[in-house]
Amino acid sequence: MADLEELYREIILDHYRSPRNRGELPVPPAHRVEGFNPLCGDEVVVTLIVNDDTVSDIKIGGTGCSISQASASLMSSAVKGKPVDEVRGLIHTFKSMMSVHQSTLGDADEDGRQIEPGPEDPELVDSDALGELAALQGVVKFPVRIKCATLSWNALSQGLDELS
Amino acid sequence: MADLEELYREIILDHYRSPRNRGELPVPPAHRVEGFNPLCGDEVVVTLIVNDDTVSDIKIGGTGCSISQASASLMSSAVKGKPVDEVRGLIHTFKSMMSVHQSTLGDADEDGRQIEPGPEDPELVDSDALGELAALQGVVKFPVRIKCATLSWNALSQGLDELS
Amino acid sequence: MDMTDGAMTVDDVEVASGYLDVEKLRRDFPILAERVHDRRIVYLDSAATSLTPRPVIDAISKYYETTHANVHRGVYATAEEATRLYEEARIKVGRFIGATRPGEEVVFTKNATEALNLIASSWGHANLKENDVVVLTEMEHHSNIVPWIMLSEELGIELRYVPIDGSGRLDLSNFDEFCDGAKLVCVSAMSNVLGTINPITEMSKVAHDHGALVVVDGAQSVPHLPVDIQELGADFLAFSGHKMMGPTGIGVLWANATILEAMPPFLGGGGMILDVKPEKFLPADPPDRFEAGTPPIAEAVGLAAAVDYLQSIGMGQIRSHERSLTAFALESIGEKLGDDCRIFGPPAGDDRGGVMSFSYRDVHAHDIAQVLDQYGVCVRPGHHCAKPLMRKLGVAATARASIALYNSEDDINVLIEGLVEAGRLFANA
Amino acid sequence: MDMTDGAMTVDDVEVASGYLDVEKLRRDFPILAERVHDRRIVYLDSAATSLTPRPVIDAISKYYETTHANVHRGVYATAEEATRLYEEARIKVGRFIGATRPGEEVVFTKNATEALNLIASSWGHANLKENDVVVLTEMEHHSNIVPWIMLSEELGIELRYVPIDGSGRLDLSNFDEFCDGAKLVCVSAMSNVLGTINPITEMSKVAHDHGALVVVDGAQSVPHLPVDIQELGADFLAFSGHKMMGPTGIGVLWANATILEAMPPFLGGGGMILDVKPEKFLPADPPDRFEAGTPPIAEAVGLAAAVDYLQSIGMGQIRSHERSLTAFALESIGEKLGDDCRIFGPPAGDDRGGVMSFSYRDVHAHDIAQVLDQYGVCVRPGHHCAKPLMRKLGVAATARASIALYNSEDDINVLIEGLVEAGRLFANA
Ligand SMILES: Cc1ncc(COP(=O)(O)O)c(C=O)c1O
Ligand SMILES: Cc1ncc(COP(=O)(O)O)c(C=O)c1O
Repeated sequence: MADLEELYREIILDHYRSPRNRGELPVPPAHRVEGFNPLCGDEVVVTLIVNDDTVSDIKIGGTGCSISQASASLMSSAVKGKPVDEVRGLIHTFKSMMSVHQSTLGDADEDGRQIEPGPEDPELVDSDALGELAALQGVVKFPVRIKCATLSWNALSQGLDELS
Repeated sequence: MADLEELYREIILDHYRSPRNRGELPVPPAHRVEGFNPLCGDEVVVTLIVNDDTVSDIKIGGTGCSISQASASLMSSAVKGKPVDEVRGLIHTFKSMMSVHQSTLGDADEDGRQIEPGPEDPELVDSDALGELAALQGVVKFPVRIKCATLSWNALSQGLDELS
Repeated sequence: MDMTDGAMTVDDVEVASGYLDVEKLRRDFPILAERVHDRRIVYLDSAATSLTPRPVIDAISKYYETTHANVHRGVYATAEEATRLYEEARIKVGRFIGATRPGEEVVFTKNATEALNLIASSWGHANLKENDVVVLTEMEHHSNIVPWIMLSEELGIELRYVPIDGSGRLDLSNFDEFCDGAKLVCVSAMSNVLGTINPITEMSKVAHDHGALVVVDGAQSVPHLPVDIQELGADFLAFSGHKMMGPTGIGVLWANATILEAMPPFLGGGGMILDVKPEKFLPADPPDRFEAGTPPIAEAVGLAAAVDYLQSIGMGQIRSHERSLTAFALESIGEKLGDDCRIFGPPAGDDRGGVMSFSYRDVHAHDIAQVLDQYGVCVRPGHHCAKPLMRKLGVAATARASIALYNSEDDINVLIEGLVEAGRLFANA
Repeated sequence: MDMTDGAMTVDDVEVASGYLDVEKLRRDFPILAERVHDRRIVYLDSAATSLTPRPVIDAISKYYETTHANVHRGVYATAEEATRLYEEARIKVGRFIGATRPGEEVVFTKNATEALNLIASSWGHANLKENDVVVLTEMEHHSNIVPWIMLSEELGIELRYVPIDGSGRLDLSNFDEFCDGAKLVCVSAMSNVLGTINPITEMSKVAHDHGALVVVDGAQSVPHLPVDIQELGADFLAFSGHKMMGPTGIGVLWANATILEAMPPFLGGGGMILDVKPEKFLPADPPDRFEAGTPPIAEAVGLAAAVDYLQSIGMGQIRSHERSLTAFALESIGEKLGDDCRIFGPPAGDDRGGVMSFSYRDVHAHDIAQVLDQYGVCVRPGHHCAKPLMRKLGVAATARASIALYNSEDDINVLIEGLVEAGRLFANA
């Protein structure tokens, strides 16, 4: 069960059991985005406040599997209080990590759809920048679960786009 | 080419080259029926006059392959001047001949559709009653051509139904 | 077991014989010799698609190797043979479900979903108008819901959903009222989530009394139960090849010949016409009328081989095996996992098929399936294309284990082993 | 031939190399080892369906033997692998025709006919209203006519047919006027009767100038010519697996992503939704939106293998081979049979593919095909699903010989031998 332990690292289970920044911020002043995984019915609700180009607050609602919940919780911790530019960089780095290994076709994202070419060499994904998020690296070995991991990130990305 | 010679017997080629009762009878007094083979575009036009329960006159129009043309010509010769009852019997005998051998499933007609059970034993088809028509027996070895052979017969059968 | 006892009824044989010889049957399925994560495959996802036995795979290969040609219009030898095989498949499939005029009543589609859409589009447009009522049930698959929603958006028809009760059965206490003024009743013969086998024969009677026609979604029943459309009294039956050990890419619509004859075309194109002029066309008779374009020829050949395979075992025997194994599974899970595992649907019995959806503690279905995969166990997490039913059950997703003739008690034991591990891993989660 | 001459252009190579190594290629097609009427099979019916090479047959078998599972929702190993294979096939097929976003733009259907119906039904309903104009051509296949007639009967749109000239080419002299006020132009890239290769690139430009979108029926072109949708400038392209050495039961619709994104669903059911409530549903994004129900999974795997096979030979090489063989056939028939044989369509050349329809004396096409069958020669008699074209040509049916990469000059010689015998048999007929 080595693979399984790599997927369900302790830090992931911890975030699943005790999600950080759980709940919804009042709208307004917060901005609200919903994410949706049609395959399994997972839903995520991201509410966030951007002040002075900084993600000053964020909360996560919705339901889902351990991977989608832990990823959302980890995300919220990673981006809270960070400048929007840095958050966008993090989103890119995270999504690159989620797409580097999995496709034999090289340039398809979690849906097998094509994406903008990311770093071709896994080494180029700066894991240092990811911090705790690197714990989600095990997910790329489980292609079906990549959608779970990226669900909240796509919602966040959409939210930032809508706000800018 | 033995099979081919069985299919294209001299009598068939003769009726194809010199079709009997060719043309259309004026309507009225004649009754007119069209037959249609959607697979190859063959068309037959049967015009007939029934007097005193007898097919007193019949003519054949339309275009088609040697088998459909020869079968129509042979049919016209066989039924002209015959009582309707006898003609119906001939239609049944002819169609039985066309369906006995060909289907592994035993009770499907030329479309693979089910039909009323006919004589199960080929011997029961009375070839004597068929006369010259027996020349068409070779057709059953060529299932696709059975539709060509039965085209005019189906039209005649429909015509008799409409008249009665 | 005394097979010489001439007094045994079919029911006796089923109960007495109990299980099929699974060890022997498993050898017919090449995929079961594969290993995943260094374990044997425990395939419990037959409700999604069944595994494919050797004779079906071989029939498809042999077709391409010796016969392949387009059907219906060829005069040459292989084209004649391809046509014969294709039409023979139609008749075989029709007889399998008790059709009396299989050559006219069986339409090959691409899957069960297309068959249901064909009914909604062709029959629906010709027979339904604003405010007409179509009755569905709360346990329908999206494929027997969405076509009707699309039609209701277009025509303004009313959809009524027969509710389910606490046991996962249809609540038919006022089915009569549901049918009042209804033109059509659409119901699954067996639920792909709850395993419930619905009383189609009784429902058809009521529906017909109200002048409504009956559409039966047989996607789950045809592969697992003896199905006889005469007995069901249905007007339409839809099912899929890939769930009954046949190939993907083929489905079946059976409909009563008189009804089919009166229906307008569905898709237009080659093969479904009598004549075409620039501004109008003349449709062919059924079933050709509903088969536009080159049909799934190799798939029909494979499906015929699947029917032969199922019949060589016997649908009664298959049902008996699966009923026994379902009873074993429900009992074992209850014994070993207790209240931690909530299984949806009715208890084992005559109206319960081998589809078992469950939740386990509050481990998410996705995580259950992931852990089980490590044990070689194939179950499906999700909404199983039945979101209205999920909402009714109050869950976002379930894990679903579904059995077929190649499953044994061993498989259920491995399933339970895996569930225990999932529980351990997510303890206190 | 001097392959070291670095200055050769692609055209030189094609012309210089001329034929493919047919003897070698024929070994890839098991059916060609069969014998009928004690003769080898001379397969000249590839326009109806192509023969299937070993790698495609094996890919399908292997899929069922090692991987088969339903796609999209499974977490376990084989389901992941099946999903990967299915999506990989989509991307491979898309790249084969030059799609830039294959993962979004390629929809798998059951055949080319369904792809064309999908456009008519989904795009048509959303974009066409009474008196809108759809332009077709006189050489279209029923599959690119009947869906539009059905739509015209429903919506009251006007259909205009671009005529053909005496050589069997489109008469485009006033194509500009035809496009005036048109919303859509639907044209076959290559005629399945005349072999005419139409100037799609030029036609697309004119159509677009008039604000019309362009639907290309690629059923005959994609299997036999290098096709690049960027170059064609088309908005939609439809084709079939079984005509390009792939399996039956699968077709392809390619459409520009922006256009596809704006189109409403076609069939409803599992797999094409984001959410379903009893009274309404939310469709998924393309391509899922247009793939209701379990898709043709094994068929997609087989089609990917077919694309690999074609690409391993090279579409340019294939076209070159077929062009040479077509030229040989037209010349030989002319030489040996003279005016007795009337061949429809343009002379050999850049705008002529390997489909040859002919009439021979006044021997009926059915009889020609029957006699040829005795020589092992497979040709197709009939209207070839193009009745409006037949009427224009003034014939009820033609016999059609159509070639592919496995055909050689020998095959044409046997064809001619058979025709001479038919002439003898029906002398004075
Ligand atoms: C030009 C053309 N269009 C469309 C079709 C329809 O293809 P299918 O029958 O595979 O749907 C064909 C083949 O029959 C064709 O030749
Ligand atoms: C009850 C039921 N109906 C319909 C379907 C649809 O079948 P298919 O996906 O083969 O069209 C399924 C299977 O997914 C099912 O379980």
